Amino acid sequence: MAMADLGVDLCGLRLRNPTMLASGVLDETAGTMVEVARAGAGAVVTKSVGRSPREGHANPCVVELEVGLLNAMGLPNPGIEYFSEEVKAVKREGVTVVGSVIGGSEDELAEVAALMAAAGADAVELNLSCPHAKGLGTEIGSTPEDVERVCRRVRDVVKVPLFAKLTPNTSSISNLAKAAERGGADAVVAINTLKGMAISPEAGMPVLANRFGGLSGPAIRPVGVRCVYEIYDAVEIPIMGVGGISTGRDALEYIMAGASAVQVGTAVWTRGPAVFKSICEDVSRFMDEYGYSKVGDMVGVAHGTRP
Amino acid sequence: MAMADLGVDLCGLRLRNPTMLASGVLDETAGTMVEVARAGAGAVVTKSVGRSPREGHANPCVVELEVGLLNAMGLPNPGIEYFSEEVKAVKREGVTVVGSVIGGSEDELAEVAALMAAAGADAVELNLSCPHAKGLGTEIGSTPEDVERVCRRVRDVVKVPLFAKLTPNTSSISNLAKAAERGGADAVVAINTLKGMAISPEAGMPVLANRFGGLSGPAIRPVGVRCVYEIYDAVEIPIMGVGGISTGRDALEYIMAGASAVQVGTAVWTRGPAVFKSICEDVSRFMDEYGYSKVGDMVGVAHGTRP
Amino acid sequence: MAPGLRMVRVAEHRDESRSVKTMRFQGRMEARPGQFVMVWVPGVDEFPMSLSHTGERFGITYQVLGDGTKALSKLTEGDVVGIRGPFGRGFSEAGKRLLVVAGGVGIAPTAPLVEAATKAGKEVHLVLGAKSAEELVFEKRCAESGARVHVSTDDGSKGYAGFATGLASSLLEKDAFDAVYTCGPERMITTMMGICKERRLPMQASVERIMKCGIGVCDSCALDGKHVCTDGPVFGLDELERFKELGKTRLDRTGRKTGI
Amino acid sequence: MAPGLRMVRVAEHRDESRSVKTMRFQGRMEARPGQFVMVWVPGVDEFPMSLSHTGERFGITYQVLGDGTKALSKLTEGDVVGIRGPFGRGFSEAGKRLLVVAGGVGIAPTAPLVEAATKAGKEVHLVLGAKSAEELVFEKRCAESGARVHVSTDDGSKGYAGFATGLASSLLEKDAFDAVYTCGPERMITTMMGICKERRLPMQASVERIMKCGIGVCDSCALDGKHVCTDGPVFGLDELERFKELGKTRLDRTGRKTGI
Ligand SMILES: Cc1cc2nc3c(=O)[nH]c(=O)nc-3n(C[C@H](O)[C@H](O)[C@H](O)COP(=O)(O)OP(=O)(O)OC[C@H]3O[C@@H](n4cnc5c(N)ncnc54)[C@H](O)[C@@H]3O)c2cc1C
Ligand SMILES: Cc1cc2nc3c(=O)[nH]c(=O)nc-3n(C[C@H](O)[C@H](O)[C@H](O)COP(=O)(O)OP(=O)(O)OC[C@H]3O[C@@H](n4cnc5c(N)ncnc54)[C@H](O)[C@@H]3O)c2cc1C
Ligand SMILES: Cc1cc2nc3c(=O)[nH]c(=O)nc-3n(C[C@H](O)[C@H](O)[C@H](O)COP(=O)(O)O)c2cc1C
Ligand SMILES: Cc1cc2nc3c(=O)[nH]c(=O)nc-3n(C[C@H](O)[C@H](O)[C@H](O)COP(=O)(O)O)c2cc1C
Ligand code: FES
Ligand code: FES
Repeated sequence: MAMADLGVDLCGLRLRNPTMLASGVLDETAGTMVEVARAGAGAVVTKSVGRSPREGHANPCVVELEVGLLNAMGLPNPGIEYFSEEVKAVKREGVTVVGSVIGGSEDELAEVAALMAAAGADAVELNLSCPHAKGLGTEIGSTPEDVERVCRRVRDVVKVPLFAKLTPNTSSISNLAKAAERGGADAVVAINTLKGMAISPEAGMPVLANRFGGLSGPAIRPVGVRCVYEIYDAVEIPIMGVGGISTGRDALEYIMAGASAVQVGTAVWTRGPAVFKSICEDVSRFMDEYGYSKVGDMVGVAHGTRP
Repeated sequence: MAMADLGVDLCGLRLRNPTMLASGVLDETAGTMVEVARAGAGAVVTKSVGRSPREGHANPCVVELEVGLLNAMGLPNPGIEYFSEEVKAVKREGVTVVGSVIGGSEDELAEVAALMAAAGADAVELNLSCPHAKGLGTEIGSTPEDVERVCRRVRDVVKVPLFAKLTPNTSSISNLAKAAERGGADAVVAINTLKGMAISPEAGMPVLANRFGGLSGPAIRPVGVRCVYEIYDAVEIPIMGVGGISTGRDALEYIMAGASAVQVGTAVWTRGPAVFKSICEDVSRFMDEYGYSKVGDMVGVAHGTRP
Repeated sequence: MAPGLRMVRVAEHRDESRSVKTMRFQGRMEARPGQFVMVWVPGVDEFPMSLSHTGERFGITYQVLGDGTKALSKLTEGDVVGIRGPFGRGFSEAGKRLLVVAGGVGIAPTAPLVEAATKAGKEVHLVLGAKSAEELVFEKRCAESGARVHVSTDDGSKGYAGFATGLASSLLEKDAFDAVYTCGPERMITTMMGICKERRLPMQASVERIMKCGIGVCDSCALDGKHVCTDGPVFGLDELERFKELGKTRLDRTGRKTGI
Repeated sequence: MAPGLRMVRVAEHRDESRSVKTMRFQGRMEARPGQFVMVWVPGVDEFPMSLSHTGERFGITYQVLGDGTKALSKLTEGDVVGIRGPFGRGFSEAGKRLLVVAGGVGIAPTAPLVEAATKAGKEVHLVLGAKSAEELVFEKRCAESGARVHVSTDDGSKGYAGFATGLASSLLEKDAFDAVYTCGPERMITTMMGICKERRLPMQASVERIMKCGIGVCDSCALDGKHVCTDGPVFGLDELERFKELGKTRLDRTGRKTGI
């Protein structure tokens, strides 16, 4: 009976396992984030938070599909001032927290990121990739130039590890990743949701109040795995894989494509917060069976570059 | 008992219903194309054919997923000279045929397109969007400049309607569509597959021999519908919607997003060629219930611009 | 991962009182009493509504309040709305003598409970509270199901004059009950919690919070780490007591706690 | 839409003859005789193989030919291969007295047929043809199942000297059969078609074409508008006769018809 070590070192952060709660799913309040960490997540990424409170888009803001979820929450958040207290409350419980931030300009992002770090976040994740909020997310992260400039600006003011979360709605996500690396990001996170839409023929209109939304869940896993694989060939910094992970095998696909850790969002809907524990158990069993002793030994092996 | 008219006029082609067989699925031989037309497709688009024969990628070239199909056929085709006979054989059976063509340069594409038209194809579809064949597909259709130049070049030599099939692996498919319109295309087809990958953790490598493949089926429908919706706002020429259609409701999503006709590929795997008839019956029933007499009356209504 | 949205036609739309209406739909929906659906009025809004009728011609009973319910109130037979659900955990019946306390439109989720419990042979007493006699909803329906209905009105225009909690309290005084079920304004719930705790009576209450997703991903309905949409909307007394926010604060649409 | 690829470990790997091997896998696969799987040797190739063993420890029996089967032949117990399937329509048994004609590795899909038919109480005669005595596969297995096994070898080293079709013909001459089943080289199939047509005997044959997808989308296995992967690989006499290409041409990997 071997015993695989699930621990992961990520830019100096020590995670007890490679799973993290993805930004935007059950992470707007401290109480919930603590519950999810207790259920097994190695770390939690907060809801993306900006300078001022935002209500987000009107309802309907989710469409449940057989292949995943389409959402247009519209980045609702209480603003960084209020949210700092939530971050502190989560930290008090000993949970590793990555603070996700949004902003309409690099200065705004830098300001929010600094406050997020000051509140005690163990790392800051820049959401450069939300596909459905005007002036935020993708709109400031769609070109390599933008990504590099924003990362550099935030890097200046933030000492904790800096993650750049990238959009797959591009012709080359590896160019975005290279830009993030040049800008000083310590790691990249891929992928955010794919821009999508669902229409109700009976109503003759898009279902989401915002019309456009972001597709997540099993549908996007092949795209996410491909993105991580491409990025792994393009940069030296670590990658966090996200998109459609709900089982250990899914997580392993990302890890072997090149991800040092994974994030899980939509599967919390289908499998509940217990999904983290279940993924870890699957991964651990696989490692025992296939003779891997550390998660790090599996990272990127699908490139034929087994270390 | 109303009786909806499923007939569609598309760039001068009269289709008995708005469904077409998508390129690359059961359309490499005349016999099969005729069978699919008999099963109910309003038209068939041929396998993408180039100047010289191609074997395509080695096996494995498909991965069956719960959410769709990942393929890297690699554009196998017998070459336009040989294939012209297949086109003629299909035409002899009275089937409406759209000839899909590929090429490594605009001159090659023009040459193949001209031969395709000469063989009797009712229209020519330019595959500017295959995500997994070196030097072909996306590689000559990823920027608006490329798309416009290629369309213009082919337009010069082809009299029959010219369709440009676009890639969703871009930050703005509507810019590609506008370029196709400027280049003289009579219609655009959206979408081709999303670039994806599947990894076998047990084998520690990508499953496809080509590593990368194209994702199709239900997984990509929200992306396809979104693309058609965006394109409808950007161009005046008709749109053919494709991606994850397997029911009448799916087809209606595309039509209401702005598609004048739809193409069906992967659903032929899950539902067989009978899928065309079933989609038409669903659409017809819907039209009767919701008071639409012509397919054209539904095109684009999700934009709130009910004609 | 079931495809969630179901488009259904309105089968019947009826006034229950001046501001409360019942809308029934074509088709079936099986659900436990206390479960809810998200109702989409195309082009307007989507919001949570308890099922006041389950099974064939399922339905909701709602108070006309703001833009969403106003738009809903204009729909007529044959119009189409979108439904997601049923969601959440419903009431779970325990014991033989039940006291159900419903305030205002809180009768929507409790009426099916009353019907299910009487059908299961339980003795059910219902305290039906409203502002005034004209606002009483489902009095006849619940009486016909075999429940003992005790009416209370704030203005005394019918039955007991005062709050439903007052009438409930005096019933609990007189008679022994095995469990208490309640739905209504949050103050009513917290009052009933005090009464039931004192008497060591099991109690369940249906709670409301802002709902966006309805399926446990957005955190907008969070209540001290639990979620009204998936863990609730019905909670037992133990859980209710652990909620520090109950009766005090709720999240607004940005996720900030605001006073109730 | 079932997830297709299943990674399984080799449970046993055995030589059947100089160039034919049987590989059994850990786990189960239910399938009808005549169905096939796509076998992925990671890093090498994926190709179609009939199931020579179904149920627990399912397996394949294959001839070592080119790169793919050579790589397969090197694998040992515990190694992992990928399996998709089972695919296609298998044989359907009809009648009471069956004649099965297997040439070479054509015994792979027909051995489970022989076993199933004898188990169902049918009288089964098997003509087992090979180049020479050492190349005979599953003779004992089929005999043990209760079938009458008639051996033919091209070089006359065992049994009837000549082609299996010759032996089959003389058996049909002597005895009455209800149906004929065959798998082997395409010339063998066309010869048996002639014989069965003359005798107005129902017949089914398993056919081979280049397979890429295995699931009916790529058209590479097309045979006059039908598909070997989904409509076959087993076809009845009527269908076989409609195939103008049978015995004459097949598609190469580019989709061009080439002589057989
Ligand atoms: C689980 C649950 C079950 C409910 N069942 C019923 C019922 O059976 N009958 C009934 O009349 N009402 C019910 N409600 C309340 C109902 O959802 C609101 O009254 C309705 O959303 C008001 O919408 P509006 O657009 O008309 O008013 P608005 O002007 O938008 O809002 C009026 C008030 O309704 C509440 N509200 C608005 N939107 C939401 C939302 N998305 N989620 C939660 N609350 C909201 C807020 O408190 C708000 O102040 C229920 C709520 C929940 C959470
Ligand atoms: C439905 C079906 C069932 C089969 N069952 C068996 C079986 O039980 N046992 C057995 O030994 N063989 C079987 N075959 C044949 C087997 O697939 C080939 O022998 C094998 O693919 C050879 O691969 P290779 O890489 O070793 O040789 P290669 O050098 O690649 O090819 C040798 C020959 O095998 C055939 N072949 C190669 N690749 C394919 C392919 N993808 N699809 C179809 N034929 C191919 C071609 O005729 C080729 O000329 C079956 C074929 C089909 C279509
Ligand atoms: C309801 C919902 C809300 C989300 N909100 C955010 C967000 O605020 N910031 C962000 O960076 N990503 C957000 N995402 C994207 C996820 O973090 C993740 O990148 C994506 O959903 C893919 O992962 P999954 O398939 O595991 O959900 C959200 C996703 C969902 C489903
Ligand atoms: C096996 C397979 C082969 C394909 N080959 C081609 C091709 O040769 N040319 C092309 O333009 N598109 C090709 N496609 C893409 C389809 O035409 C279509 O755009 C895509 O699959 C989305 O539609 P679907 O979800 O209905 O399959 C292929 C798709 C599949 C699944
Ligand atoms: S409404 Fe989204 S978590 Fe409850
Ligand atoms: S192998 Fe692809 S259609 Fe048969």
